[in-house]
Amino acid sequence: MGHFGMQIQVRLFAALAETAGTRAFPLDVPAGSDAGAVREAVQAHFPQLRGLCGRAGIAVNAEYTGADHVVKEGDEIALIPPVSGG
Amino acid sequence: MGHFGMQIQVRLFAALAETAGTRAFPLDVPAGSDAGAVREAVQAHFPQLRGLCGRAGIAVNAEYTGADHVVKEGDEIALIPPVSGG
Amino acid sequence: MQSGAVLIQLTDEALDPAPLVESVRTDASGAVALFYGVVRDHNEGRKVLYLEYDAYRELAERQMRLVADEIVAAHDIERVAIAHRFGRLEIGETSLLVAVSSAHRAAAFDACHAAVDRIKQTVPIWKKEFWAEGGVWLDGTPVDSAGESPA
Amino acid sequence: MQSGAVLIQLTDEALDPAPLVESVRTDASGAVALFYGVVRDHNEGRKVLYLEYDAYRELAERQMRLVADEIVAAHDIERVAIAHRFGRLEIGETSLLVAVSSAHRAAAFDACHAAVDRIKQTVPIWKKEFWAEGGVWLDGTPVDSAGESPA
Repeated sequence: MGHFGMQIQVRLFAALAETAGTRAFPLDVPAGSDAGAVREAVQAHFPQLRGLCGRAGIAVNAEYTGADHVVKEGDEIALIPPVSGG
Repeated sequence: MGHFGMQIQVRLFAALAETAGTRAFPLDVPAGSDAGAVREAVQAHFPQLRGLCGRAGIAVNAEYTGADHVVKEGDEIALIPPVSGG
Repeated sequence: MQSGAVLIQLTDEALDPAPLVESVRTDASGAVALFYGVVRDHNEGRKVLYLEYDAYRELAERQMRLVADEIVAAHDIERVAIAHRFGRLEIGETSLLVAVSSAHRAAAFDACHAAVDRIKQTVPIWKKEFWAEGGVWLDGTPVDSAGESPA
Repeated sequence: MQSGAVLIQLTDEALDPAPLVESVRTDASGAVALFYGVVRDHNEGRKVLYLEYDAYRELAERQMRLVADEIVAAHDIERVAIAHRFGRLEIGETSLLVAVSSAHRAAAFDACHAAVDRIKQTVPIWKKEFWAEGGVWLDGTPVDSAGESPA
């Protein structure tokens, strides 16, 4: 942390959660990161997610958003694999 | 009945029954009558049904049939106003 | 082949959807579409107080079964159940239930809709509408065609 | 105008259709279409033993409400209620219920079908299929479009 970093909360679901072995964890990312950069950082942290993250959408604070959405300290960033409810 | 007549059972429903004041009655018709002739005989018996019988279908023994279906002694002939269930 | 019409009911008591749904569902079902026909408080600009349904019971039951068999034959579905009520029905009460099971949802929706249409066209049931000032038997679909097509 | 979404439920307990139907029906309703998504015993040629549903609960509830509002805005209907279950579901159990009320049946059927399609495309819920030899999270619809279109 400090001037150049911030902590956000990451949430994973379904195949992403199972493959990573966790559903939620804090992650330090550079200040000013957008959601797409967070998705990259998650893949750097869990290389086994590389294949799965490509088609994952992103939600910030429980709202769908684009990869260019700039995140803030404390935001909750969820990676959303292709949905299959119903 | 004799050689030239037979008795059938007539059933009426909905507006027909209400207008005639009855839901079921026996009727004597000539032997060899078809269902259309029975419908005519019902209208002769209850002139107030004239306007309503025009669009009425016919069922004999609880099966839809055409006006040319020949009826037998004891058959149940129902006049079926346009249906409006559901 | 077993008939796809599993429950056909014509009654003057309140309709219960649970046994219909249970009767159509199989372990291969992925979807059940259930339709409720409900008595509403208006029709053609008039305030409706209640309805009274008349039915030719023997033929109506036979015809409901025919519709169910027809729908099973024409659609990629599993089973159809139909219940219709007669007698006096108050606003909000259910006059008709149609349940259709299928592996997939599109066929279930299509078949259920088609069954409701067919029931209204061919089953010998009639409704009389009552307002504050009186009532009238509603006009409907002549059954010539209904008499012809199932034969 | 009052929201047409009257009951939105995401739960790990068995779904009960009665409160959904009661919540959508008004005295102006002539039709209620109710859809059941049911766990079936096969998928793509494989025998399925059970399913497990995962959900992003906060977003899923929000998204179910969005779908309901969207459907009310796009169709000539009255109200929409949606319930989705998560956790482990056995064969024959209900995973999804969608109820739609309308004065007339065609709109109720169309809107109910559209709502089910939309739920499957946009709500963050996932199913894992279990067979005798293992299991897999099913592939589904990427949510890029879902993320864009409601915004």
